[in-house]
Amino acid sequence: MILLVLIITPFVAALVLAFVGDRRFAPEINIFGSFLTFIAGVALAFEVYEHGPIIAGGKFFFVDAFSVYLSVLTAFVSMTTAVFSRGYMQREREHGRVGHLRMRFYHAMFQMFMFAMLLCLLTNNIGVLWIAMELATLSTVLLVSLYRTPNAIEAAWKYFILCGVGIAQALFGTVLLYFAAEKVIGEGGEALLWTNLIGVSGQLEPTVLSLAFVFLVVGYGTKVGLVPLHNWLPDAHSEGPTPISAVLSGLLLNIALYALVRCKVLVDGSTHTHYAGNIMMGFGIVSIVVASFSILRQKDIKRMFSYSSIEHMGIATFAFGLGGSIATFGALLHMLMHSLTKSSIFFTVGHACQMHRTQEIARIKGLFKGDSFVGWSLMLGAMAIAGMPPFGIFTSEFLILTATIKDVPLLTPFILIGLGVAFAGLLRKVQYMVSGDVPSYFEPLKTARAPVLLHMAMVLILAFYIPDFLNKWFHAAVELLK
Amino acid sequence: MKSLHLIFIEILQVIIVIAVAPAFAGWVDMLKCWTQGRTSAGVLQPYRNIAKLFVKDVVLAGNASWIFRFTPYLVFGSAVVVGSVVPIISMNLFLAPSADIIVGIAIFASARFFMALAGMDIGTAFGGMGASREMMVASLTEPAILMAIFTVSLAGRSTSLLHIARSFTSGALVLRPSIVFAAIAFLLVVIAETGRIPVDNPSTHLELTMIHEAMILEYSGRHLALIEWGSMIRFFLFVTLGIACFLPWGIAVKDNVGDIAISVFFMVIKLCVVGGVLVIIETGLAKMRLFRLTEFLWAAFLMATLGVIAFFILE
Amino acid sequence: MNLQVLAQVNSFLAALVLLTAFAMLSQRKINSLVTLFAWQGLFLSINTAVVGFVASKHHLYISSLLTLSIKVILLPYILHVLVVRLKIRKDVETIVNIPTTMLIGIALVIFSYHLTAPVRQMSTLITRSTLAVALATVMIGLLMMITRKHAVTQIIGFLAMENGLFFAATSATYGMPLVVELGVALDVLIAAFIFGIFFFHISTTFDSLSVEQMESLREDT
Amino acid sequence: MISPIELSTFSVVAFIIPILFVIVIGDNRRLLIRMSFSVSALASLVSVAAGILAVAGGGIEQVVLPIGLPTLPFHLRLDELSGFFIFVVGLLSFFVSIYSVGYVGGLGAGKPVKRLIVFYNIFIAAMFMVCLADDALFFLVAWEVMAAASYFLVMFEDGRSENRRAAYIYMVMAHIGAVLILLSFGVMAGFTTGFEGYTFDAMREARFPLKWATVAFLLSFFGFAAKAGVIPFHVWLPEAHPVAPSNVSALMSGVMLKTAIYGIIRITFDIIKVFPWWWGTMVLVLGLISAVMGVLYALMQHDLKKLLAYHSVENIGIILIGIGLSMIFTSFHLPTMAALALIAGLYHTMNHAMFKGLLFMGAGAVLHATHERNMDEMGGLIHHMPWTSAFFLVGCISISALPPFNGFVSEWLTFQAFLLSPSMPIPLMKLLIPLGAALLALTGALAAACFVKVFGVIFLGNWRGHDNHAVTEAGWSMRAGMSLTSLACLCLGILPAVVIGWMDVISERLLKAKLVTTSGVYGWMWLTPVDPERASYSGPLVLIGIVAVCAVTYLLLHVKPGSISKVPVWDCGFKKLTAKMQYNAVSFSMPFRRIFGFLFDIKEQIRLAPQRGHLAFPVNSHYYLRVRDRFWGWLYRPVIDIVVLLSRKTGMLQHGRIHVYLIYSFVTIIVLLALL
Repeated sequence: MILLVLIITPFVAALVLAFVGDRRFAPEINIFGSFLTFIAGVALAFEVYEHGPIIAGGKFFFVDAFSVYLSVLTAFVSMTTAVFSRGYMQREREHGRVGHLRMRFYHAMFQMFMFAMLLCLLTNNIGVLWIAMELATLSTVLLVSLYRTPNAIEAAWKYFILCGVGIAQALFGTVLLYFAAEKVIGEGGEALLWTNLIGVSGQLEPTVLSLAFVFLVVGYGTKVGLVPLHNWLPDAHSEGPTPISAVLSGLLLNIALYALVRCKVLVDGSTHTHYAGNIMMGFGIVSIVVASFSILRQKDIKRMFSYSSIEHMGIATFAFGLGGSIATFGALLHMLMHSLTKSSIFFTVGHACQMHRTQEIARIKGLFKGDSFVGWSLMLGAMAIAGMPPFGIFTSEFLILTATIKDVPLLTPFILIGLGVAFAGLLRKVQYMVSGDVPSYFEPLKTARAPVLLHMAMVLILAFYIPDFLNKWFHAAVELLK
Repeated sequence: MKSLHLIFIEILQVIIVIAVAPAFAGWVDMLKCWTQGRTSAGVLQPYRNIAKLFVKDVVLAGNASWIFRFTPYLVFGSAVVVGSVVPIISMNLFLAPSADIIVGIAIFASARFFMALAGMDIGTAFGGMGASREMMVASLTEPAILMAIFTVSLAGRSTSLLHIARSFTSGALVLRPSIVFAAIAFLLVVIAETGRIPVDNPSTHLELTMIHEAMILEYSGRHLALIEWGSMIRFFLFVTLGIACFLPWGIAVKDNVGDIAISVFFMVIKLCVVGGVLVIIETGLAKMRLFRLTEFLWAAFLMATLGVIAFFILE
Repeated sequence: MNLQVLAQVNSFLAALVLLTAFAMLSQRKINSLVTLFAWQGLFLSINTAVVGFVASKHHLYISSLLTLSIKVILLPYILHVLVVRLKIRKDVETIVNIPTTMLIGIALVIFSYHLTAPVRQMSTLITRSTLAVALATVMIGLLMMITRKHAVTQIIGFLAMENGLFFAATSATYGMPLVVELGVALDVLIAAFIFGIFFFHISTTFDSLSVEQMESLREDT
Repeated sequence: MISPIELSTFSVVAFIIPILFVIVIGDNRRLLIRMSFSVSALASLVSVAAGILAVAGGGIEQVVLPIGLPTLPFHLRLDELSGFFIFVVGLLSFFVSIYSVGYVGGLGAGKPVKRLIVFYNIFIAAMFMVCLADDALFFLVAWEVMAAASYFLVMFEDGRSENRRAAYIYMVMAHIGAVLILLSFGVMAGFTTGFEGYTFDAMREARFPLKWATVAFLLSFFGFAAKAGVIPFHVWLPEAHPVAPSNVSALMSGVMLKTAIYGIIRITFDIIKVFPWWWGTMVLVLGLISAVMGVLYALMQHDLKKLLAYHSVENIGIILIGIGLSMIFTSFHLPTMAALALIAGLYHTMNHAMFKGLLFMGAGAVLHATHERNMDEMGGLIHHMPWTSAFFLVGCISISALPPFNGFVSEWLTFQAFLLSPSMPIPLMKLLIPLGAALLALTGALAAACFVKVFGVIFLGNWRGHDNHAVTEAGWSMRAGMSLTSLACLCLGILPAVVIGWMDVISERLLKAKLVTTSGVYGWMWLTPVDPERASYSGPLVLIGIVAVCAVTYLLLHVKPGSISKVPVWDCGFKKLTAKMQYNAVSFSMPFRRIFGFLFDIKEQIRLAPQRGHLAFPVNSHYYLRVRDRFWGWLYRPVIDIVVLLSRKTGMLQHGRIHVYLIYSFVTIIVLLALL
């Protein structure tokens, strides 16, 4: 029931917003819709906490620990993003970068995007999972090109094509999965249900599944942003509106990784080898190294942070590939922390960019003096994302690194180099932006502090205290995934 | 009762140190004059100098700080304190445990530290130059001294002067190569530390060569007297220290009057001999250029190191 | 008719699909590309129907109808309109010359045949041999996207991939569950809608549909 | 009765109060400064008490906090070692906090004082937490928080680019060091099981195979070395210390570096426990190199705080010498000797904390008075700031290892430890280790030279600066802080027997061996580390002796004092004696440059403007000198170049052409399928 509310709300909100259009209270509707979704998510979470995994809607929906925490996270971040985007898009409109039609479109698509992601998380059907993923892509493509600048259109086009191709590969993988599954389960809808598949994964044909996994990893990996399938990501993040960048790197990447991990579990269950894990570890390492070295030479602040998203997705992928209880726990924690931190960073970045009317790092200066809140939240956010305590990312990286050196010591140098370089790069740029004197073209603005404070507070608190239910979910998920 | 005559001996020794030091300096100067064919002013000349300086008034530079005025007392005082721990006439100095040989050297070092500061206090070029050079020479001698000490304390299984001296006298008189090397090193070091040719020339005020004199150039009257006296004591103590370490035979072990008399007798002879050796070196060599000193002190260091090596290899 | 014949028909259609794929790969004129694409869709839907008849899977009829309506009628029509509206006359210039592309395509066919060998062993369906063709079609579609410099051709390549996937779904397994089929169709529709919009944006912003102008977001400078 | 660990935890928590003050009374700057720093002082005092009790009481106390990961809560532990370090940290931060009231109060109006206060307190609290931590996670959290806080403190004046550069270098090196430490914990946790394996207790239980123990040790040692500023990881020190506010640099150099020493001791002696002799030798050699090179670099400086920073490198080296010797002795199963060496190292840790803190405070006072860091612009301050100069002099004497102050005691102990080296079974060591002692002696002498230069140039002579603005004595609180610290220096110098009697439970805990510290009834007077026969030192007697003789002579000479006539300096007849003629820092260190120049990258040139083409009588001459650290060119430059090159190469990936991107995914599929 709650589940239905959770999934329907954003959809309805999307329709309403599409209908209402760019009225004065449209942002409020947006916020309200996201808020309802969040409430529903929390309620669902408690239900899962009480009674364990839920299967509903004629086995169509399935919620377990792994998906429930991600869906609450999704709902939460979308809510805060909606709050943030209210003021932000308002100003964008004043700056004349978007018009009425596009605002209408923006709000509708925002909710549609949420719907797609929640569908990904809640569905039990791997085919539907794929469809929802495609839907998520399509709903954001036009948001990326919202500003209609040449660069924006180019970015959106690349996003569209590359993710389209990727997702097509994923569909092929799904077909193969189905092909293997129907042998065991029999034809029809049943054969694509996760709950059935996980039961019989032992009997699925290994060769087919490993073949399928190749396509799945390439497909969903493209959306996770794994190197060398990542090229769309920096463009899309840097050219789209900042709220969209926030949800893209805060949520969409997580969802894609979620899908990938679900598939990995099946493949592992069938092959009984570390084949899938190795592939993911390989992608992870490459992503970490390449992304961190790319951070060093970015001139655009949003590009820089999108590369850091690639790096962190690499870390999470690596950890999932590594397996084992500690690493998997770390990976789950890392997904959570990264999406909270990164989205809050994008909020502050958005403010900073609007205050300086540019995304160029070279022209953003003196934030400590200009707007100390933005300055400090940017600085601390960057430190958090670079893996400094007392923020949560450090905890997860600690677990992952130590697990790595336990199991595959020879890979640690690469991660070490990656982390070191990324830290150096981020700190250098951010330090430059926050310190020094305020430039002449700086214009102070009213900032939406609540989202940033909320996120940073959570990242800070979760580093020291992980509440019982979250812990329970994590461990349930670890049992499932490791 | 026992402690009482220990105190007596201690006081006696201190008095001897303070009193005899100028005489030794005078003796060395006298020998020097003889070897250089000059007529000497006699052993007592240093006493006369000091006395003269004491009666003179003090002329103080306008910008002198308390450090400048405090240094002479410290120089004198530190010398005396070291004098109370070096076994010269007796092995039973109850103050001796309060400072072993390393501490002794360090006390001298702190005196030097203040003297260098005093040299910089007035703010003349000479003072600074002297301070800089003095510290440079000191920093080069320091390792050599320590190696020498290392050798003797290896041999004597202690760094406390009494025990070193005891352990040598108790054993039979054997020629230990390590000790010989150490002794040579120590001799070179003494030359450097007490500012004698070829390292420094105490009897000149030629700007380019002087080190020690440059620092005390601004001193006069009783301050100068204290400093001169202090450095004489320092010179004397370095020599006796060497004697205590390398040829302690004869120093009274039991302190009855007879033994003490004997040890005084021996000490005088040793001092004369060592003074002779020093004079021969001084007159034999010419003053070195400042940056040649590194080689000189490097040689000293080498000797000391050889001593250590010899100890481990040959003994 | 007996199954053998149908199996023959099925593999014949598969061959036709592959053939159209190669034809697209070699084709320079956009109009004829669109036509070829329509043909491929047609073969696809027929094949789907046949398979549905063979395996008596009635939902496959639906999906075959869907294919017919979308891939044979709707999309080609949209594309055609666009081509006319945007006045795309001249030939599409390729990055790699046509013969090489063909060679690579053939290599891909062989490769995918080799890959799907294990699957073929274990498959009991009469349509099993066609999986290789499906994979090859997907690959060729991708190859086409890579080698063509024109936005429209990239889209057509993309749709060709979609066809390949659909073909795989019907051939390797007697069609995916209906839900999925519908969803996929929906997605394709939306995608069509979106690239329609895109063509206009691109052509208005860059006053041409050549992808080559869109290379400003780069970091190798 | 409240237990020490509760006490120290309480003090850590208490450091939140000043931060609250910032929020509450942030506007009233004067009040804020006074209240917050006095609270910090009190909190530090509490932890000093905790430290003393912990060491005196002995025994181990452990607490598991309810925070942290559910499966890995934070573990605290207070044993003798951590107690000692908490004592040291607390003592100095107590003094410095008193000092800060005046120092921060005197800062310019534009300076972000709130930021300073917030991070200052976080910084101190983090140092305590580092000493308390008993599991890898909490240790690293505290460690990194400490690093971050100090980074923000170094970036205090972020307007100047050099400050930013310094802070940046510092932070990056600190972080890399932290990651190395993290990895070493990972290695050690590899021989334990599950989340519990990250507690130090589990690691203590674990038995490591030699190979992995070595890996862990090297990782952690270099990690800590990067923080301690051991050569060649020292480059951040001389950059970071000068630009930080002086009270902060006092803490950073005085105690923050010591947390690294703590880490090394904790991991080596407490967790790994058994190790081969070459570990100790490596530590010893690195210590010697740091000591000698550090002091030589210091001699070349004329920026006061840079010079002091290099001296921190030197003293860390001396501490490491003690620890290295102790490790060697331990690996040869000579516990008593190991105990002596370890105590020497720890004692020097404490001493260095005191006198380096004192010197930095003095530097801060001078900075306040003159707004000048370049020594060659100063001179004659002793007349304007008598108190500051006196305290600074105490610091100089102590750091130059001269009796009767504290620096000498620890060096003397280290020498005694060196003298015990003959009992090592390996002949090579027997021959080589004495050379180490010689190098230590060299270091001491050079330090003395360096501080003659410092004190002489800054406080003595005449003012060299261009603008002779009024220099005034430091305020009461700064003087109070400095006087207390110098008092501590003196006490540690003359009462070593007492202190060592208090702290040698540490060696008992770690090495199962004590020192024979005392002999005879007046035990507190005599320091006899090995046995009375072997060596003995009595600080009180030496001090009393010198004072007594000085007093007596003074009195004797003043029964009938001759007159003292004050006259201007004799300028040899020509009336052109200017302040520029004085020896300054550069000219003072010239002989050393001549002798040790080959160790530096020195660029020296003299430009003479000839008069009528006659070089003998130049109109004016210009002297240029630049002394560079060779390590930057040897070690850091190449690394930076490689990283930049690689990042350019990775830029190639983002080529901009969508076809290329498609080819990437195409090739990826093909490769993965081929690998299948």
